[in-house]
Amino acid sequence: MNIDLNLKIGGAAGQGLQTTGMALAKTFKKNGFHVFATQYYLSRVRGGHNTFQIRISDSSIFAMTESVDLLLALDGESIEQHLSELNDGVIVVDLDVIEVKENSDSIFHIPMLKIAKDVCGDKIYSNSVSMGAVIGLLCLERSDLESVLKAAFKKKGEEIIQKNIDAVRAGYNYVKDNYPGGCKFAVKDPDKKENMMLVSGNEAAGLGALAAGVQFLAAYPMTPSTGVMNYVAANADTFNVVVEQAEDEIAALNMILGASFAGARSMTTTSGGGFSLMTEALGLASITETPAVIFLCQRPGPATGLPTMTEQGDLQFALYAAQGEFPRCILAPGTPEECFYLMAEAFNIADKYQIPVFVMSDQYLADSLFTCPRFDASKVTIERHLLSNSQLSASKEEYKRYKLTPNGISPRALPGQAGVLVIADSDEHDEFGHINETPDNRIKMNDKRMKKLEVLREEMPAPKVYGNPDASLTLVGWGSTYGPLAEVVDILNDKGKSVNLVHFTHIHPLPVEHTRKILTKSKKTVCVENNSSGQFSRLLKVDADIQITEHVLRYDGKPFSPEFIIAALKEKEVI
Amino acid sequence: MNIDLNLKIGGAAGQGLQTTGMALAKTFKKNGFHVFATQYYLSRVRGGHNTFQIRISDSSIFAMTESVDLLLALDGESIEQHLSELNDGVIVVDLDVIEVKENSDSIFHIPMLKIAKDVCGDKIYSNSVSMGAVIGLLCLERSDLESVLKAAFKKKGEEIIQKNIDAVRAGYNYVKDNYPGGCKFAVKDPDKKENMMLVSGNEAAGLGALAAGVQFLAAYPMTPSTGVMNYVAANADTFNVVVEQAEDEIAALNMILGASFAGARSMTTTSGGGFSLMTEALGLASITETPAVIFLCQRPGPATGLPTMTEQGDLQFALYAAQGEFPRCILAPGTPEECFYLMAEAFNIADKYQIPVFVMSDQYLADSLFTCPRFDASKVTIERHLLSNSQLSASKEEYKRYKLTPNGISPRALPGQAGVLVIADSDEHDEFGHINETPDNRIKMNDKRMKKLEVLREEMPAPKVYGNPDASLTLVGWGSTYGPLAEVVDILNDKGKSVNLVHFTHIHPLPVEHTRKILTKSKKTVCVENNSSGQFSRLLKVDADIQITEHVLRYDGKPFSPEFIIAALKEKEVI
Amino acid sequence: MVIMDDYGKFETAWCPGCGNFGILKAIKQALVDLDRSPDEVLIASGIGQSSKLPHYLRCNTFNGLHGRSLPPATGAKVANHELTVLAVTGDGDCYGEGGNHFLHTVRRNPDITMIVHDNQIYGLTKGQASPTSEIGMKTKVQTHGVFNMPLNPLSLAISLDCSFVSRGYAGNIPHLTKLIEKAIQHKGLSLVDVLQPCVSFNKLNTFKWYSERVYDIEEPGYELNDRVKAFEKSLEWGDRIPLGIFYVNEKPSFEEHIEVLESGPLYKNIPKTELVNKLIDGFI
Amino acid sequence: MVIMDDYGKFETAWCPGCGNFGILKAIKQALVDLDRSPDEVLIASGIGQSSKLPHYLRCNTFNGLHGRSLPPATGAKVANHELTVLAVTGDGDCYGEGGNHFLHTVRRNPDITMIVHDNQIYGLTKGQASPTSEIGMKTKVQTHGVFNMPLNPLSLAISLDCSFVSRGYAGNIPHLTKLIEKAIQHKGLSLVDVLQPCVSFNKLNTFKWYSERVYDIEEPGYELNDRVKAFEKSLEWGDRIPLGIFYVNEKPSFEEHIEVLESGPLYKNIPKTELVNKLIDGFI
Ligand SMILES: Cc1ncc(C[n+]2csc(CCOP(=O)(O)OP(=O)(O)O)c2C)c(N)n1
Ligand SMILES: Cc1ncc(C[n+]2csc(CCOP(=O)(O)OP(=O)(O)O)c2C)c(N)n1
Ligand code: SF4
Ligand code: SF4
Ligand SMILES: [Mg+2]
Ligand SMILES: [Mg+2]
Repeated sequence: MNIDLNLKIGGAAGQGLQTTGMALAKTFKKNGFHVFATQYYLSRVRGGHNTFQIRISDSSIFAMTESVDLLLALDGESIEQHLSELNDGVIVVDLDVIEVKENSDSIFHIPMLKIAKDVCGDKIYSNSVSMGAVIGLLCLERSDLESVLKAAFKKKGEEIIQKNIDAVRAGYNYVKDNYPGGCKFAVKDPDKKENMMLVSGNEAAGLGALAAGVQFLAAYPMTPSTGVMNYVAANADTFNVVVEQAEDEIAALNMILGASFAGARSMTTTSGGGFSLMTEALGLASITETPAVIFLCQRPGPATGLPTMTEQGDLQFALYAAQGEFPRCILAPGTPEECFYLMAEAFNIADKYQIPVFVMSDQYLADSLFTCPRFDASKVTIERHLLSNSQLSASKEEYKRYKLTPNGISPRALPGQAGVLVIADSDEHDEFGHINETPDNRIKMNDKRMKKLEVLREEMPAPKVYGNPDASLTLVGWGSTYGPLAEVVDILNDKGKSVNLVHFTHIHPLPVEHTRKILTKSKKTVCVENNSSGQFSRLLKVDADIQITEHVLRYDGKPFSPEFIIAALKEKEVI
Repeated sequence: MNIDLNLKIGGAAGQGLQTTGMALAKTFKKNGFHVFATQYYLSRVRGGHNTFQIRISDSSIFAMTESVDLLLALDGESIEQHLSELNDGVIVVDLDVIEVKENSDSIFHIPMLKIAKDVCGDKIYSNSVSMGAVIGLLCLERSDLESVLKAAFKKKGEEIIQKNIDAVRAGYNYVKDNYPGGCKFAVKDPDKKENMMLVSGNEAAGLGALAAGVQFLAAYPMTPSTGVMNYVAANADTFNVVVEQAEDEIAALNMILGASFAGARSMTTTSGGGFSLMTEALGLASITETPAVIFLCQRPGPATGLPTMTEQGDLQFALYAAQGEFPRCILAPGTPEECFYLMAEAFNIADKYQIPVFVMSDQYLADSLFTCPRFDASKVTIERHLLSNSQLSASKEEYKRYKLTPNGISPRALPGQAGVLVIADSDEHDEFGHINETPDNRIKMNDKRMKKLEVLREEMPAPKVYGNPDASLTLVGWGSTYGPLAEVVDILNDKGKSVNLVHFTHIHPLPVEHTRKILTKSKKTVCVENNSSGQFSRLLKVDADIQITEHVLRYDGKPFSPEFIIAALKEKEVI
Repeated sequence: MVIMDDYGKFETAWCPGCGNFGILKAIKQALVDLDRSPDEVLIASGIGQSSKLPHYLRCNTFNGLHGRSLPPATGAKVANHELTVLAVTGDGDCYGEGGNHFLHTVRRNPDITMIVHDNQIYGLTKGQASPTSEIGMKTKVQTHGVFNMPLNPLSLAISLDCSFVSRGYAGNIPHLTKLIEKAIQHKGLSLVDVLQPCVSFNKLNTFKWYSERVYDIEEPGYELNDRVKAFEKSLEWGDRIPLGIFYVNEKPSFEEHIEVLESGPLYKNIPKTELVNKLIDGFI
Repeated sequence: MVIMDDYGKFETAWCPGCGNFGILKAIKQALVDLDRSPDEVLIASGIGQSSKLPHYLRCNTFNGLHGRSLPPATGAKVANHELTVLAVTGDGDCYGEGGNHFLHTVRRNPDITMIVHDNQIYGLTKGQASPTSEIGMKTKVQTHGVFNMPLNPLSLAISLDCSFVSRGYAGNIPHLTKLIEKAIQHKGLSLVDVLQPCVSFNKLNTFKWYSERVYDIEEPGYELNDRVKAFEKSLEWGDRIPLGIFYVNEKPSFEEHIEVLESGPLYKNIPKTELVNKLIDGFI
């Protein structure tokens, strides 16, 4: 990694942080950089102190780091809170607008408001001035930024576009003329421009669902899951999807169960609080053996908790939610690519095993923007595992929805298909689906359902090993921690340590054999989780008999950075 | 145990099984016997095949056994289903009414309908005829049964009472005159008549709540928990309790949180499906630190499952329900006495630690009738742990509902008390209760809440050891399995084996030190649970590092009998 | 042609004499009269005595959770709008536990026929008050008698502009059959609230009690689409209880609003996965 | 005497210009006018922009879960009926997620003042349709515009025989203040549905839009206790939108039905544990 530059934009909600940040991120990607961008925001629509942070590099990055090179401060708070993060960097601020208490040599005043008014006749162009200034400080060409803005304002017409471009130039020129450090922050854009995507975890998950042929999505809005619903809704017409906003989460899951029962590939999106309301229907999905995909995007609890922050605090909840014992599946992506492919895989597992399947993400992964190689849609297959009309017509016996089979999977027909009747019941039932309360039947049906879990377990792939398989220290993580952990492995190995990462995406049913094979080799294991109790490490213990040596836990609502993890490893004297 | 006799009444719902069974059970208790009675019923109001089983003994018993001595068959199904359980016993049946396909020497016909009509002029007295017959077969005095019926029909007037007594006599005399076996089933009633109670698990729990001074109960009806709501409602006026049927379970728990916040000792009653709907509010209780007692009466899931059967299938669900990480407490009684005392303890824990506390029972314990020593109400203390007005007035600083303290417990005031303001919030909050989204505050508040769990853990008593502490085989159980397990210990020790039982009532936070001290001594441990996956044994592993040797699991909807357990132990070759 | 036998005969778990039998009969008869074959019909239900009904006739069945008959019915209708979808539910199921779905399903107006077995009591759980229980009714929980204002399903539905609002009576099977037929034929959400005596637990609202009070609303001049009048009529309850159709507002159903469904049932669509690449291009 | 300052001044997380500010002001003013001191007042709320309100004045607060303002308010009122209890909620909170509690709390009729910030949108989650959103409103989820029938809170409340049904407007603070005062003074559940412009997400129902339409219902001859007339009036929505009290039905509140509460607040009772022994005797 030759280039590693961190830009932070700080300001209040409503000040256009997201627009500015997105435009810059896209510009950097166009320049050929690898980009990682992450947002920190409060649970409000206007005001408060938010940030949009963009990291650029010439090699692939999947995490934020903590030291800031360039701080674009849209309010005083930004300087107050982030000055200490500044690592020989610069603070760009319009001192005409913002009163700054701190005295710092790093402050570089740009009269953005004045420039905007002078050049474009309206202060709303200040943001574009600031973008130009940033490009100037990095000594990049203006052209990519200009084409990004052209695309962004296409609908607004030529005049607006021109004014934005003028603003960009003015900001750029102001820097060239006035910044004393010259090209101190120059970053040379990579020669080889890869064909990369710039995509958020939520967008990638939405894309995955569309690629999997989702037909019905019912959900109730809840941060940070709403992005997926929005994304699918925005493309619903093209893809023949029906998106329905349910009156509550209870309705959402029950609705998709009805739709799935009747044959539509169906999913819901929610976060922990909404999932709480879905637990009863989770059991319904399982006892009626109705496929369902639940996109569960975590945020810190309990209850409302920290609605816009991040945490991996709902794993045990998802594992054990709802009364009784029944099969379910949990997948947890760590990158946008994994969001895309696992989302598609979730639908196939749901259809094959006729169980509820979770895709567990979190606010960090959901809202962060990553550059990554183009998703390969041709790798996604759609496997419905439904009986064909001819199979049904050929059969001589009356259709048994819950036929007992060696692997527990009963061939599935749809209501009315080829004249058969399909019966689903939340009570314990016989092979047809009718209520049956006898002990013998109960055991058969329970065993049938649980059998599917064991068959599925065999199919679950091994965790990914990043780095030398025989390293002397193994970091263990699941889901969204992949990025920072992989970077930690690189950093430490570069420093001569011997560290690898075992990254789990297939959480439940845990592929126990694979897991034991890989983890029993490790002399020292550190499980790194974004929660306070080490939920995944508990799962490893109880399901796979793996005793983790040490834990690094973070539960202040923020995601991991490589620095945080390395500091914790040092503190615990494992490195 | 010199006397051990099993009486089973079988028939359809609506045939008066419960009335007959209850009257007989009360009679036996009056006679001085130890009684255990259990019901098996289907999810319907009329019809189906149900049983009411009564076991009597001269020493204390807490379980049903499987062989039947006396079968009172009110329908043909009873004979068909239970003939094989008959151990040299007798079947009492009215062949004028019931067509019996089976040919058995054990059948003893009593024309109960005819006798009822002849003697009392109405067939509705058949049940009383049958009771008299049972007393006759056991060669007991009629007087205790007569006084039970007198009490039961007090409100109906003298004439009805007399007719019932006449019916009893006629049934009794018919047996005396006609039963060829004479006093084959004679049981001598114990000389020493102890001052025992005959009480069900649900009644005992209700009594416990009243003894604890419950002031508000909100719930939504759900089998098998409804009995507790009914019991409290029946005594609400006397005890100044408000009982409200909520529109759903979400409302129920949220309502009691409001009531508890405002100062009333509050509880709810539910079963797994209803609890599913309460999960979100569980987190609310915990983050707002509002005391709440949840009586969770298990039945087999998933979803509607087997609504009238039994299972211990919701332990992990209760342990991990709701998003995020937060303290809660789980108690699980095994006998009516434990129902009574633990219910009261639950309120004190809830008030002291300001957390939600579960009392987990199940259909078996809820609906079974036990004889047991009189509950000692004086042992129940009411500890509210509230600030007094004078403490509040004396304080100079503004009241902080979530004041940070070394043990995590913040002194609690009530809204409006002594002029203070109390603020509760489901968001992460500062010490006053106002929304606070900063990382530092988050860590402090999370640690404060989790600290309470560790303090409470220290207070949780050791599991009870029944039998020789140094036995070579240890049975491990929790909650309602106490009765059958204790009996297994007795039976096996009588046969010269060396077996004990470690019975857990304080489940979470698990008293890890006590647990390890007791269980690491055991050479061989068998965990016996009424579920299919061994949930408690998983908890022992993950929380206390205890590896259980073997499992005996039952998950067909029925409770354990000593015979079932012993057969399983033999099959697994641990005895 | 569909005949009664197609719908089969089953043993039920209901109490002898229960009003549920009349409703079952009326539903079967209506389906036969409308010539719907069992495989075209889906009955969704919740949990309660009433909700066991779909087990007692041959048809596709989704017997879900207590209070949740409407959401799966809606989902199934969206997935395959060629199915005739009925939601069979109880007063506790639909107006108690499931009240929120009632509100919003009426607003959505999917083409579903809702049949509410309104016995003014919780039957299956042995006799607690339901949202429609009469003031004064004593139970083991309502020991002082009910004092909460009973919910009037018809007034409520009219206030939500439900597109078909009606009341039937389990004691008048021919009338109920006709009502259900019309409800099924109506495009949009149709409510059939059925007065249903519970012989085991409701000792107040018996067959006799209802029979003495019910009368047919059909009177000259009664206009089906006058919302205010219908509201006024729906308030009538006491010595006289009107039966029949109270209110009809023909408007597009939920499915008719959804363009995606115009080309045929949703579940039959072939996924347009080839378009995913175009979306991916947008991220480059 | 209570003054405005007693209720404090707080920084809010609301957008500048939001209708919520007017509601906050009216609530404070009403409490001051009625001389209620902050410690006598409990405000329960759910989750939403609106539900943050209790953090912006000094009072006892139970800021619970999304959709669940009413059940804790009811519980608290039962536990201590000397408190003045307000439930502050949003249109999504109260009519969407919490719809079932709305139905049944109205039936129960506890003495609670419900103030619904009805901005016809989900504010906090950035602009999805709410149950009261107008037909045609486009959002990121309702990409073809809303087509579900908007829920009319007043008609709904009247259909449930709510004991006090009213509508206010965040743009007319003096009128709203008076309304809230009357609602607080009313014994029983009082609904104040407040038209509240959301300047960030609702571009349809703006201050201008509302101001051009609202008028005061108070007209000679308008009878507050005529349920059918009130229902008819509640249907008026469009060029003219009536404000004020639509319907009042004085009847005993929930707490007044509960005998146990006659002797004073529930939470103050001393447990009669000595009577437990008598109960135990019954099992001997
Ligand atoms: C979540 C949940 N809560 C409670 C129950 C228990 N329950 C089953 S049926 C029922 C009420 C039934 O009343 P209703 O819907 O009127 O049906 P009926 O039996 O009267 O036909 C209740 C409370 C349940 N099954 N699930
Ligand atoms: C169980 C649950 N589901 C969803 C959410 C997310 N959520 C928070 S506020 C809100 C809607 C707010 O709308 P409204 O009640 O109208 O309040 P407003 O912000 O418009 O004042 C939603 C969906 C949540 N917090 N909890
Ligand atoms: S309990 Fe009532 S509603 Fe249920 S089947 Fe029996 S009579 Fe019918
Ligand atoms: S989003 Fe709308 S409702 Fe919320 S504070 Fe802003 S303007 Fe008000
Ligand atoms: Mg009912
Ligand atoms: Mg709103």
